[in-house]
Amino acid sequence: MTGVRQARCDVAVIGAGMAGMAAALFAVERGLSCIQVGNSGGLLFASGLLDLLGVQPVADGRLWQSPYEALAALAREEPDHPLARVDARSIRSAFERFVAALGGAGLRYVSLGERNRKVLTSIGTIKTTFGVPLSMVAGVDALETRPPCLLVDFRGLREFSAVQIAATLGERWPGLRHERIEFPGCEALPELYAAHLARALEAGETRARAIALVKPLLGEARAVGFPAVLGLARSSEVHAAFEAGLGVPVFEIPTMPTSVPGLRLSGALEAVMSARGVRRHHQATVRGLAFDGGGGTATLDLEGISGGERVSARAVVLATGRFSGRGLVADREGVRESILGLPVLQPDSREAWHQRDFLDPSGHGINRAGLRVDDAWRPLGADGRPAWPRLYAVGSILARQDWMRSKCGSGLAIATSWAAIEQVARELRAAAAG
Amino acid sequence: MNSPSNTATQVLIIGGGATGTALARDLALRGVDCILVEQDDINAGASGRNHGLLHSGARYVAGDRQVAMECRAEGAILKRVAAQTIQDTGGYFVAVQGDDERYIADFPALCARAGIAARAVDVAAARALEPALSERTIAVFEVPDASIDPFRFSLETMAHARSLGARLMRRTRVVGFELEGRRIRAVRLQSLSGGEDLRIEAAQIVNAAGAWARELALLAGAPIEMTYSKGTLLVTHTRLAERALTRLRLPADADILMPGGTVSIVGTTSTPVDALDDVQPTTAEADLIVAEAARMLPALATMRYIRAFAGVRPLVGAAGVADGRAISRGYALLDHEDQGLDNFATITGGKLTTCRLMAERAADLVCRRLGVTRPCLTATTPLPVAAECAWTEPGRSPRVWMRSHARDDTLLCECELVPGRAVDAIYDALRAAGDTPTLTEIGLRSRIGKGACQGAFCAPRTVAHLYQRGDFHAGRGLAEILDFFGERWRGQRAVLWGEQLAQAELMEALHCGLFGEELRGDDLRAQASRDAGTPGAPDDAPTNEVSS
Amino acid sequence: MKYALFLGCKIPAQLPAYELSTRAVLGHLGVTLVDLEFDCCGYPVRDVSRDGFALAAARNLALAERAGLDLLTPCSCCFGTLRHAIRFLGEDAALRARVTQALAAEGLAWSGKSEVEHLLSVLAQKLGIDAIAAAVRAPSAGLRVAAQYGCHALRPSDVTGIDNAMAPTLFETLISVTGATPVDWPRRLDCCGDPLHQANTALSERMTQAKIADALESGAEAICSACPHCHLRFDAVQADSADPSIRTLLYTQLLGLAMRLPAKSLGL
Amino acid sequence: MSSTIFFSTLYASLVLCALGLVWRVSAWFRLRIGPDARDVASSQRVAAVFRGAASALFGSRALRLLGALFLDVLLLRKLFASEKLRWFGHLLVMVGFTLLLLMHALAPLVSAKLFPGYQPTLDPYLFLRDLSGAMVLVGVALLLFRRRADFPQPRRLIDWAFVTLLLIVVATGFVFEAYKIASPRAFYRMTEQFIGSTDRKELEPLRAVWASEFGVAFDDLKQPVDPALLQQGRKLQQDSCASCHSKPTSAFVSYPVARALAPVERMLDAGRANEWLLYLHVFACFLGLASLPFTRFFHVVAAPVSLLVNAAAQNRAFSTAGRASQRALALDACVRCGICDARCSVAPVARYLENAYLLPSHKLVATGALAGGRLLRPGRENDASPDDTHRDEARRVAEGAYLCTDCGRCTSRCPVGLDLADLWRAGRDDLAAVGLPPPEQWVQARSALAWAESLEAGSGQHPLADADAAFAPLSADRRSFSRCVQCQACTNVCPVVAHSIDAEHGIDLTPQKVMNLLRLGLRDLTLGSRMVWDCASCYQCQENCPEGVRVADIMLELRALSVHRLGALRGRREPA
Repeated sequence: MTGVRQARCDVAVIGAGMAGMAAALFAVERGLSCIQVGNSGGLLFASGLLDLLGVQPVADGRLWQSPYEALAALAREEPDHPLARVDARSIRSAFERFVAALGGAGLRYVSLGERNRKVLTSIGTIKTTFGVPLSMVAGVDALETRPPCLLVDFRGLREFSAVQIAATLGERWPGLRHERIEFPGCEALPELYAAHLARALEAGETRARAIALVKPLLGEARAVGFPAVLGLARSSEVHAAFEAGLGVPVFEIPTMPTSVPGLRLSGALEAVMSARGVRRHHQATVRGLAFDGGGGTATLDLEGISGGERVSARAVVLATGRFSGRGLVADREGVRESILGLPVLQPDSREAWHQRDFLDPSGHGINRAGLRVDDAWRPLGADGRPAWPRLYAVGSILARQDWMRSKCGSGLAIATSWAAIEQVARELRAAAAG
Repeated sequence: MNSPSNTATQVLIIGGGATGTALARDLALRGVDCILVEQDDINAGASGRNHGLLHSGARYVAGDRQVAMECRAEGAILKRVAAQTIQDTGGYFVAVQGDDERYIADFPALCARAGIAARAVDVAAARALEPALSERTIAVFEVPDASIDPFRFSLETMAHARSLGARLMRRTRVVGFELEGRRIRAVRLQSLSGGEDLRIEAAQIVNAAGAWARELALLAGAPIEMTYSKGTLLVTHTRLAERALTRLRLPADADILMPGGTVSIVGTTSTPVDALDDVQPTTAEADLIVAEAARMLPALATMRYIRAFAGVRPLVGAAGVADGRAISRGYALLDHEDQGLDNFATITGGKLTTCRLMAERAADLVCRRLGVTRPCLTATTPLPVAAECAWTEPGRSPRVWMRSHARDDTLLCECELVPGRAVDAIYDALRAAGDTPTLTEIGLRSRIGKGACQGAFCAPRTVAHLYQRGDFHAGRGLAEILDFFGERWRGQRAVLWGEQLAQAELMEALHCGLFGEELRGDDLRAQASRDAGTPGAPDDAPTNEVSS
Repeated sequence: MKYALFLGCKIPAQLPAYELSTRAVLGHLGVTLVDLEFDCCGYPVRDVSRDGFALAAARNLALAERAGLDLLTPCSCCFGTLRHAIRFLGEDAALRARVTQALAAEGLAWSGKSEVEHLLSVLAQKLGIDAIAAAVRAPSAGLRVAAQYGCHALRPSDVTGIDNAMAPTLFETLISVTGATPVDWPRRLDCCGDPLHQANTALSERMTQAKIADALESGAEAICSACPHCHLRFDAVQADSADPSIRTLLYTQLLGLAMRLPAKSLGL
Repeated sequence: MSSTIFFSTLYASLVLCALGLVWRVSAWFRLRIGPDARDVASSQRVAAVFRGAASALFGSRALRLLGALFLDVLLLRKLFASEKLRWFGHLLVMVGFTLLLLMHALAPLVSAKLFPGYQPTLDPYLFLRDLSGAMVLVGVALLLFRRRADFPQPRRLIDWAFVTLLLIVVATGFVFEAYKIASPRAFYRMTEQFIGSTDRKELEPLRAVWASEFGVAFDDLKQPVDPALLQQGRKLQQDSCASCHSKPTSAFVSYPVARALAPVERMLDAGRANEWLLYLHVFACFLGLASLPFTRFFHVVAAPVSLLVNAAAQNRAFSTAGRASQRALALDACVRCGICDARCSVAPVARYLENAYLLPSHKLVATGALAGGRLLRPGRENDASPDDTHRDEARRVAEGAYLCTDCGRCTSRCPVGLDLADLWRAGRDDLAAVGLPPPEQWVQARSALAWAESLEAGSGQHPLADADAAFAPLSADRRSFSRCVQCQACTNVCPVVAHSIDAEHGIDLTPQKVMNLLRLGLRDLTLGSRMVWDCASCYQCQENCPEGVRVADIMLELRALSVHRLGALRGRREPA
């Protein structure tokens, strides 16, 4: 008969975005038992590209070919920036491990190297990023060499227009052609949705029909670009089948949310968590979080689990994200941290939250608001000292960064999680020892 | 400057707001040839930045019975001749604890004296019909207020005028007047859309530029006394009421909530301003509106707001009066003859509700001067429905789309369910009138970008659609998106907290984080103002890229 | 270990083999199953009356509560329904008041004491994989099996919560224990199509066929269900098609065979 | 009594009874329940039955038939299994009634032939007759007593009348017998016949004996009786009466009644009670005989037939024709015992919705009424207006039919072995045929827009009423969808949208569009939408929503709301 379930673990990770997933992954890889609370839906907004650092400083909009040089610049110019507080070696290994885990779950990335890569977006702009899925890398090469190339889109997929991309690039890629085809089996539908196409292409028969439709359109093309719909759980197989069937390199172009690459990411990461024995509470939220006197262990009261659950953890990692992740909550008076009400570094007045121009080069003040942390990634209380001995914060909830403008979202999440978990492990080892 | 091309007309109307367009239609109906020039777009000023409330007049019974009675009469006329643009919601005047008991007591008599039907409603009954009303409500009166779609109204008015021969020149600014004794011989105009400059010779010139009337009159050498009052309004995420709800007290801040089809519009504020450029709602105004309006409608305190906008009321003949509300909401028609001009007139002030009357009076003056004797027909001639203008109506496009849609007629906007065919109709209509339609102009004529996402998703879809149609070329789409966002953003930043802030964050994550639009913003905007034919947009190796 | 067995309507009427095998397997694993006078879980009433839905479910829960037992159901739909009712009753005080009143009329009361468990979670979590592994005598070597959880066993996870709803492994683990090989099939978490068979038969069958095709393409030899609705839907669609292309079996049968229980006692 | 009156009424009632039987039985071949039944002619059905009967009687199944006759029909095996008390009562009535019929009513043809020297006034016959009568009385009492049901069984006046008639027959029987025991007049008729004297002085000894030991109520007997006289009387009695008369005390019911009647005996004699009591008794019997086929008690014929038919048919494998007849037969064979109702899976729901038509026994009657055109005349099919009150009853029936979970409990419990599951299927098809299809089909017969417009025409714009909020609380609360950020995750993971690839079955809205229409206050546009009604309730949308919007819960709410608002079923009682 009922009674609130009890559970215990070394690390409780709150949040299941890129940062939460990275933190949980790194924790279990270090042999720490882990319970993770939170909806991974935020990953659906991801493009599948793993930024590290593309722009620095934001105000100048200066792009960097090497993320590590950019990081060095960042360390010089903004020593308080969270990314500037993680050393390059850690960042390298963090990315390696993260990408390796994704690969293990069937979502393969091209080997990372030292340089940023350039990727074509669905509105014809060019994005500077770092980690590129295997299914998109042919696009990076094509963009560099500009060979005769064909962009294919599907009637009804409203977010993606090949003609728009080709036109926008215009004469800077003369060999870029565009064709529109009917998606096999969906001829009667007005609207198509990326995820449905992706799953449909996992069926061999549909896939074959699609390839057969594109083949005669190839012409001179030495590469073919598609919207990112080439398979969901089986993306590698589908992509390989298209390259084999068309006989030229095939690449995907990321689309608007909810994007297939985003679904792939959440799928792969959820699978990783299950496989590594992370206990996931997907729809659960933390109703109460309390630490015992010495701050040794934390007690989390979860709701959104039938019957509820009480978790006692030796350390807690806050990876709840910003406003859309609801780690930060803003009302007319100001910005709050949603679970513990930790002090949030923020502009003095709401008038200073946003610039009058959406694209103001210097970015919006609110985006640099967030939690301040000490060198061990522990959020600071009002008194400027760590709020709790074993409470850590990672990812975009951290203050003094503007990941959207710096193009460092994934980097921030992965790097800070790595660094924080390193601290957690050290702390727990110490506690066990002494 | 190169010699501009010449045009001639009987009457030149300056300003494409509610009054200007109404005047164009009035004159056209009397068979008078006229041109309307507008520096921006239809209803770009205060005419498009108000509650969309068709006043019964009850709001002014205490302050200005003259205006109250005008509103009553004009409201009745518009319900008759422009029914398609009006939703006869009816209105409640609502007093809550703490409101002036004496005013409440006098209200029925004041309404009666102005000939306005006001019926006392039992508070419980009223709250049953309008559950959002505060439980601290103490008195409710029902009055014949209604909701009007200002955009559809002015667009259809102008469309009718054009069908009768009137000409419209948008994005054309007056840069000078050529005086000749007591007459203005010609008006010099500059095209803001890259077209050639113009010189128009007109027998009569009417200054219907709303808030801009002062600058214009000054330019013509006939200064007028006018102050500006800025009014800010907020748009809610969901529709909160079925009726126009007005606080039962002397007009003050944030005391009207208007059901605007699928949303509610709450406001306004009234703050004096001196300059007209870049009038934007502020966070302080938003706070004031929420705090004050929540006393009548508590739900407003926790409501998600998707937008704020501000308009400027031109207030004539009261320089130096502190509170804009103390000044009459009546209109002013100035013939400028005492300033030595015989063919120039200014019509300004007033209200959306009385714009037809204002146009009639202005037209009467002009016709007298022209010696035209034909009477005004606008009070009796029904306003014809213009298909391409109907898309501004909230909640209409879902029905149209659900009734039937071709396989290729997909929804471009999910928030408000706007189908491709709406964009097609608007685009083609503008094209037919010789314009180069922009995304912003399409937005003004439809619900595109007016929903929760404020354009984040529908703008790229619409642009893709227009590329697909072959209407957009080269880098134009991106430029259009950025302009559109620029316009949308002005209305957003004041209400960005809670859920809408999360929405905005998602928008920036997409358009900056992924698309990197901010990195290309400047040269695109520059290029947007160039001919849309030339290729441009993002280059692969930005000059400012650091390479090792 | 003792549970009130909640079979629902589908199993006794249309899939007696599931009842047989469930009793056989759980009996063998030392689980006592008590039969109470349960009625319809309320699933079909949900489309008609939220109150009727909650009442029907709450009444069953109250019966279990009176007997001081938790419920165990082998039907994912009953499981989801009963769990949903608990959620609604918990979050809607007015509803709860109405239901309490209706129950009181028959001298029943619901206080939420009785848990609702799914067959799978009882096997994997209450009994534990090891206990089951210990009971396996004749591992069904290498049979490639696609696990069909049944949507309402997993989602919404805040109501069901028997495993990570986004990437569950519980059923696959239970399959490996029998010696069979669980296959990874992309559509494993999709709906079987049964709920809308009435409303839109063509659509329903497309959904079922898509799953079967996917299972086959992923190399599965059998689809193993833990819900009578899914199981019967797969059978029905294959019965219509010319050649039954994939084998269907119930988990309790798969496990029972591995435990060397007589085929007859498993309804085979 | 005059034999002409007796026999004319007897034959009249026999003829009526026969006609009644023919009419009722013919219905088994006339009534069409279920679309498949409409395709077979009555003649085919008759033929089918004869073929079936023949193969059963002369085939291998004859034995099984015999077994069924004995166990199912005579011993009521199935009833015994489920309700002992009822079974006992039923058995008492059956046995008692049969004995009375054979031994008493048909005495000249049966008893007199079987038992030489049979005299109704002799034991054991005297005792047995009373016993049988008593059995019937007790049995009927037991059957009339039943556990409290939530919904009383549907019964007609004529059924009650028949029960009363039965009681009258038994009662008059006892009273008549009692009267004869106590009647002096009867005594003198006897002495006149067998002793040849009616002289009081001469018969004094005999009178003393009959008065004291046979309960004759003389009012002129000298008391106390002289023992010598009694001695003499006993001898006389031995000689001339004993051969025909046992002591009446063994008539353990009638004798006490006779004692009770003693005070009024002279009056009864004067009133020629012997005549009218007899008429009353006999005519009650004839009336009962004549009316039997027109009452529910026709089941004494139908139920055994149904049981035998089931036994005859190889595990219920019927031809279409046979099935058609069997359904019609089921209507008559149902004994309204209510056992099915008590175990119905949706009985609690029936109680809550206050709709008896969810329960088998009531549904059975409604099914018959529908087939007989008494519930809804065909021709009103396309009347789909949601607030059409005169169809309310039919909607209640429809609700009952469509909330059935096909759990089969009623069929497995039925004491007369009716295949109810089959009857329900047929009934649902009949409902659909008269324009009351299942909710999903009812709603999808019109477009979402058409429904919305008819709602608006009906009652103008709908602000969210409290009633709605009570059973669609999420869709009534803006906070439940105001978090939506338009990301389309719900639509992208929706299998229904994914598989709706043909224009004909394509869906009209997507989950996200539904949420947006709610936000826009256009909820009425969603109620009749395919998306809401094709929702598979797989909860992918809800599980995957990054903002925690309960998309699926809202969809299912909207479904319940539309059933209510669009009148797919009866507008039901909703929480106030």
